Amino acid sequence: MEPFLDTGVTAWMLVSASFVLLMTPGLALFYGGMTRSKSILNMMMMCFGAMAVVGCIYVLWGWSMSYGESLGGIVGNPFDQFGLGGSFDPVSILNEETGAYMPTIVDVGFQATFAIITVALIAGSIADRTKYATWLVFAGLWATLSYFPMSHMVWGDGLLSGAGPFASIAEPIDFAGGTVVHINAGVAGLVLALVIGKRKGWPGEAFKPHNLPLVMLGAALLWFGWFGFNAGSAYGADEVAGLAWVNTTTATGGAILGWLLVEKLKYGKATSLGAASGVVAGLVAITPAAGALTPVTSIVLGALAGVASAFAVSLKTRFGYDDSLDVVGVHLVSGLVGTVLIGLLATDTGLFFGGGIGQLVVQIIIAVIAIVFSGVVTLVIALVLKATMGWRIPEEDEVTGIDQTAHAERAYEGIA
Amino acid sequence: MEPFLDTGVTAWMLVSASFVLLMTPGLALFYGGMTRSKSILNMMMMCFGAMAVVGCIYVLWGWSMSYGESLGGIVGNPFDQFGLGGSFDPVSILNEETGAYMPTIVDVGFQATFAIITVALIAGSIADRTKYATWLVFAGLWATLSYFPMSHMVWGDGLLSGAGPFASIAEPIDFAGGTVVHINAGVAGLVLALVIGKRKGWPGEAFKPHNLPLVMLGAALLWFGWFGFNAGSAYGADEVAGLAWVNTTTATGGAILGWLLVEKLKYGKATSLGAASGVVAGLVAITPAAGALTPVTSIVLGALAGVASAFAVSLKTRFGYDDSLDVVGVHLVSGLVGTVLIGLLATDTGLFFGGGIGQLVVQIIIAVIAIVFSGVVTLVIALVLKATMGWRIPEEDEVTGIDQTAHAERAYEGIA
Amino acid sequence: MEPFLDTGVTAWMLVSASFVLLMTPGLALFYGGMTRSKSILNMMMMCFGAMAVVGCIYVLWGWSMSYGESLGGIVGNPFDQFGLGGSFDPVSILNEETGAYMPTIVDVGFQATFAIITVALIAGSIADRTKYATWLVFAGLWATLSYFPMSHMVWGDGLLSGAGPFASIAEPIDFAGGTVVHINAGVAGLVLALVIGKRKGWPGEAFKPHNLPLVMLGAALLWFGWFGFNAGSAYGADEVAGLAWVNTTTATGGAILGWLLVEKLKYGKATSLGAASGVVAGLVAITPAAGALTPVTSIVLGALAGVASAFAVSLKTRFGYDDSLDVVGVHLVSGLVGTVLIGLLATDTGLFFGGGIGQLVVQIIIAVIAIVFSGVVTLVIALVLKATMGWRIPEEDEVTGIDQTAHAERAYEGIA
Amino acid sequence: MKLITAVIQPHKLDDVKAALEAAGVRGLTVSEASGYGRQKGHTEVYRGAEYTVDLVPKVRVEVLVNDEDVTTLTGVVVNAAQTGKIGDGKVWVTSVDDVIRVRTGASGPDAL
Amino acid sequence: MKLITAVIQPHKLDDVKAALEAAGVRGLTVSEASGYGRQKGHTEVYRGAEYTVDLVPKVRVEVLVNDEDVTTLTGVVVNAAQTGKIGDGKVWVTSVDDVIRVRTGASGPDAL
Amino acid sequence: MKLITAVIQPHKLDDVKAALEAAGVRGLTVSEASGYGRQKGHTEVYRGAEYTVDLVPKVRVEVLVNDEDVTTLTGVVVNAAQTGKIGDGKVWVTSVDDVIRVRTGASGPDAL
Ligand SMILES: Nc1ncnc2c1ncn2[C@@H]1O[C@H](COP(=O)(O)OP(=O)(O)O)[C@@H](O)[C@H]1O
Ligand SMILES: Nc1ncnc2c1ncn2[C@@H]1O[C@H](COP(=O)(O)OP(=O)(O)O)[C@@H](O)[C@H]1O
Ligand SMILES: Nc1ncnc2c1ncn2[C@@H]1O[C@H](COP(=O)(O)OP(=O)(O)O)[C@@H](O)[C@H]1O
Repeated sequence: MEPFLDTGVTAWMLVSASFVLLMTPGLALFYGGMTRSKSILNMMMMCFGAMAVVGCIYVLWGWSMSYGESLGGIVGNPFDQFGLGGSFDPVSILNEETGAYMPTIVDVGFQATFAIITVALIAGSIADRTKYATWLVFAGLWATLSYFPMSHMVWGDGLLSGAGPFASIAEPIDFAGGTVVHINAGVAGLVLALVIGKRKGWPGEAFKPHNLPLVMLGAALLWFGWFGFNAGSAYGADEVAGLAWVNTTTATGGAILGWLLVEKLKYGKATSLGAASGVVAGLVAITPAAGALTPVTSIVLGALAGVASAFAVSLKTRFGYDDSLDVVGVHLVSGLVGTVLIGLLATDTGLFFGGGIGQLVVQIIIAVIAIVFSGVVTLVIALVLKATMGWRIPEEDEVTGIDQTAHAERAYEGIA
Repeated sequence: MEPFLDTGVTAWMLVSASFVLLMTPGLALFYGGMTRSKSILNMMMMCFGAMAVVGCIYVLWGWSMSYGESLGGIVGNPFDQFGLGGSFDPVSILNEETGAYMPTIVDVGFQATFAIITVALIAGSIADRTKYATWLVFAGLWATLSYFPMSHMVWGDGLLSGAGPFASIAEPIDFAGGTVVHINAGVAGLVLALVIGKRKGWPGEAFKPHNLPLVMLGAALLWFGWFGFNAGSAYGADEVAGLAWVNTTTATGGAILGWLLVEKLKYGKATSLGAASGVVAGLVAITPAAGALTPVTSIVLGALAGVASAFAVSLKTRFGYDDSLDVVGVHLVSGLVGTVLIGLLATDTGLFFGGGIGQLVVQIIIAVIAIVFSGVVTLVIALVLKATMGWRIPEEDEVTGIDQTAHAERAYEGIA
Repeated sequence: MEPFLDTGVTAWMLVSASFVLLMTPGLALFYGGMTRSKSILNMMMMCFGAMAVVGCIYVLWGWSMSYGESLGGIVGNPFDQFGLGGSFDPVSILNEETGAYMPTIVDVGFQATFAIITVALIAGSIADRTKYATWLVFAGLWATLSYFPMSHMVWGDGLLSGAGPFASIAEPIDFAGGTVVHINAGVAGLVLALVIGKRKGWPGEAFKPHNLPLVMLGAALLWFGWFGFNAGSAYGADEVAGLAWVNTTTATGGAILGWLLVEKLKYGKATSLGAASGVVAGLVAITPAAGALTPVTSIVLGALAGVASAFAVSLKTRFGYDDSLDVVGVHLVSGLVGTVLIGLLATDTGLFFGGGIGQLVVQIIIAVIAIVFSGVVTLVIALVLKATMGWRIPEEDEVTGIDQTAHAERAYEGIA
Repeated sequence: MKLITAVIQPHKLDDVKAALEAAGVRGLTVSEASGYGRQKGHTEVYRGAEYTVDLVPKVRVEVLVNDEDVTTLTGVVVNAAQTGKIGDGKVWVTSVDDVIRVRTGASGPDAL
Repeated sequence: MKLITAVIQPHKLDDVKAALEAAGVRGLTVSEASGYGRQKGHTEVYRGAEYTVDLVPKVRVEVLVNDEDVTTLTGVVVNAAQTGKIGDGKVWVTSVDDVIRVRTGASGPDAL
Repeated sequence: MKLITAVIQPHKLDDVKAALEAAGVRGLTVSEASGYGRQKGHTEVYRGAEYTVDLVPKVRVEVLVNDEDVTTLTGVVVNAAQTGKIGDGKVWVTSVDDVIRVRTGASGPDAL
């Protein structure tokens, strides 16, 4: 076969990368609208800061650590393709039979956007109180020490991939990042919330979202961008991409309905924050499963994730960790729901579809490894930064508002 | 010919589906900014609710009712391809000669987004006063009983298609949904406004938009998404798609200028709400015509639609129906302008271009049938729901604000 | 070779056109959030007005003046392909060897969006005080007399292109519009600011941005749309597009960090307005260079642009011209940085990479010609309009707020 | 001179304004306020956290009047603002030593 | 009757409200304000332009009370609002000629 | 002690603040308000519906002063706020029984 440039797939991957890039500003709005008006800018700045830092380091050593020469199946060699040089292969064969390829540089862009959003997700757990410089340093360190290794393990033919040891039980399924992105970020959010500590006044005082239309806009941009995330992860403009696209929509629909139902039953009212949260829960849950389910089983998965996360957001008050914007309740919990339920619902290999228990076992294994890996790495980074740069702004600055005290700005004009 | 996957077209259809999906949140902002601040969340929730409900039922029976085995040219058999099973054909041939195909599942996604936005459009006529549960049920019923049959009739080789009886006069033209989407939603909006009744205080009190930048942002997202709507309806990445893309832009430009001119002459001032409304009027008018006009005649069509809708939004006060956000004035009127003027302006078959009267007659026929069909079906559904679940929230809740009373939230933080 | 429709490239160009179209509303938010709350609508209206006016005239004579029969290498003949008729060739060959083509109409759409945004960019320098009718007329005149000739000279095989006289030194590089778009708009902004004069109270009074989340959202939409702008300018779904995509991201990352660093050192605080401004500065700088640099040198270019523009925004107070939203400091300055530094950093021909001084000389030449051409043309138009229609609204209306006095609206609801 | 301050339901502002205008009042000042009282507030729910909001949106109207008009005008305000439901608000009257019209510098009753 | 007006730190509103409620007050009116005083403001930076903002967000609380309760209740307010830091605010008392409850039209102490 | 309340044009706030500061005033409270009076409002148009908005944005400034400073300071405010155009606003003076500084609990003239 003669390699040929598949312009259709390349077009779709360029688009997918663009879509996923837009998710991080979408997240900035989703999170920013949920903060109080005195700290939205800081939240948005954490997201934009992640774009800047991770965007730059991804081309320097991120790609190489993800897809470069493997060091024991755990991480790629950062020097192997440092700065996209070295053994960087400009051609990515998509189909061995036809010879269709896309330029690897397109994949670099696509992958960089995943690294960015994963880091940005974590910011939600530490709203209102974090030193900005420490955050920027954390973003670089965490991407390097937690995200790149995880992506190597799962997508770079590493330990948790089909090339790893567990594939003998069943091939682990993580279509677009249930472990790498959501469990990883969710665990990191939990660890940071614990290390950094509660906001002054939490949970006694009211920490109400200050701008729900922004939250809904953010959720919508996330949904839109997620088509690139999930359907782009098909690495093709084909049936798998189409299936992932449709599953992304039906799972989200199911999750909205699931979340709203819980609210209606528990509180008597279905809220817009619930709908927006349901959107994200559904998207998170379908992420690992987008290629493995049918549109109908995706509705079921989404609904279960919506219900699970609607309950899980109350855990933080019960256990007393101030995961401010529910990175744990939404990303960790729905990420786990999606990753594990593949073992039951996968069209070919799921327990409910006659595939036996193997898939379920493997899914649980990769979820647990992701939790442990991310937990340990994040804890080490967080403690080192605590001892060196420090994490917290002064309590008084927190009360006055971090936008004003850390960024010398206020989000909205007023006479004071 | 050997069927082959056209990855370019598939890529474009995946993108188009994503674009159209984004239109509904765009609409949520467009509508939401126009409500008062105490009811924006409810408006956005009606849109997001439509996404959830219609997104799920589309894969269950919506596709089958649109494109399944025809029952008398009126509607597809819901059981034929229920849940995308049964006789569902995974391959959609795009070009009989070359054998190019796209995966049908991509078309399912694309079509689902049309169903969603059409339902959401209706919400504009019943702002501020509607029980949310009733709305969700309505969304499912109306999609099933009005939208799916209309889409079958027009696009599923049904009664109003080129395969139907009127094609003997001239082939009916509805490129992307003038009848199925805009006339259909516009008539439904009118019927609901009449059945549900006026808001307390309307029209005496001021019902002013509370956030015009959101309205303009919403209009922009609609414009952006509409490229998927119109150019995607070419089912190709080709000249027709390109023409539809350009016409979508020039018609919109013409409509903005048309609307602003009316305002300038009538009120002395051109408004931003007028510009945003002109955007939508132009987009609506070019929808059925996007493949049949030239870029220059599209300017003319757009301008006429802008002028027509700018006048039409005053009808509701004259006739006393509270179509709160002008679903009738914008979607029904500009939908009719576009559908009917094809008969005059179509490059090949229009009266002004030597095509005779046939096209005009056929366009009027399909418009009238769409009006009658949608009117009757919507009226029945509306009256049944009135008698059972009820449509209105208590008057006191309306005055306090539906966001607070129905969703236990307020859009923007404040001390009260 | 037999011409064949490359659906992949066509898909990507349809998408790119859509992305770039969205940039203008993005700009409307970016600019609008920076104005005071009493003049956001006017700013957004200037942007939407540019979409309407330029969108329509582009298909009438804009395309022909850009790509029609050349009149002395300066401008295309407006009558040659007026209304996309005449000698308009529907097929654009992309690759002479393979015969791949895309429909020219797609290119028309893509190019129209560039003309629109370039005009809209200028509005930033004349916020709060400009007669709307004069602006609309200016938009049409300036597109016709400055933008179309510049685009002909650079991209239409004119004077500043590879077919022009300077190519004997080195082929001028302007990948996506450093001269045509940013220097052109930046100079026009400066000239208008000078001709129209300062706002009442400037610079003594506070002219603070009224809604920074909107500014950040606008910056994000610009970034997103810019993928179409830059990677679309590859006219292919290939490695060049991929490189442009990645460079667009890394340069922007570098620019954010550069701008924030300047702020941190000068004022002690990194601001969100700085981050959003850094986004735009980076995007502007990489525009001409997106195909000529590596991802790593793009970081450097971006960082330098961020630093340069962060300093340049203070020039207006020093020199006393009221370039209200820094069209000069951001677009002219970073446009120059990008255009000129290509001479140093270009991978093949840059001075630092062994390419000699030729490229640098040519880049300076085209930048200077662009400045002079745009300066003279804009000055003539501006003075003619000053003498005829007039540019300024009454001072009292400026104080009350142009939204209320010129558009009879207010952006946000309130009791007064 | 006296200052009548009325804290009323927001949707009654137009009525009160019209009634005062009809009674010959040529100027007044309005501002946003929130009230706490017998009228109970409402509950809000955000991701499972329930908040009781006991402040209710109100509008404050201030009118400077001549001593002899106080009784009439408080009556006008009360009548126009009354719905009979809990939360209709309060009106109170305080004495004013002096009033000055900024534009002219004129003080006393002429400044009203 | 008297009107107690308190300009306090926004984050002290809940405490003040609770303290007054505990002291038997059944109603009050709250509004947003900004204060200028010994408490210094802050600096904002927008694209290199530095602005000194010397107004600080405050909340105004107004309570109508019977003459005999004034001293107790001003004390309650001051205690609840006090943090001991500059910027805690002011409380002042003015005399009120009359108070009317809009709902009933009743005036005098009964209207409180 | 007295309370000077001034309802002025929003763009005059900085001038008034500066003038009072120059006159030795060390604190004041500002809030947003809307005025209705001789100054006519404006018309807004939304999709063909015309609304007359007769409330004009104003700013309210409150300053607690010693009895002996009242005349001077009202003069200072009026001078600083005056543009001579309709809508410049009103200034009024009321008597205050007592003032307390929350931070210290000190009352009377010392609390200013
Ligand atoms: N003692 C008070 N001091 C100041 N304002 C009060 C007082 N009591 C009530 N108000 C104001 O009057 C409003 C209505 O009072 P509320 O007790 O709810 O109803 P009603 O006066 O009809 O019994 C409150 O929201 C508050 O703004
Ligand atoms: N003379 C005054 N008149 C009206 N309000 C005042 C006056 N002085 C202070 N205030 C209000 O009290 C607040 C606190 O005053 P400040 O001087 O900052 O602190 P403190 O009272 O603790 O010394 C100010 O922000 C302002 O709202
Ligand atoms: N009788 C009044 N009571 C309270 N405020 C008033 C009264 N009359 C005027 N005002 C306030 O003064 C402002 C200016 O009054 P206006 O009649 O417009 O102008 P002028 O005082 O210059 O004649 C009004 O907007 C309103 O806020």
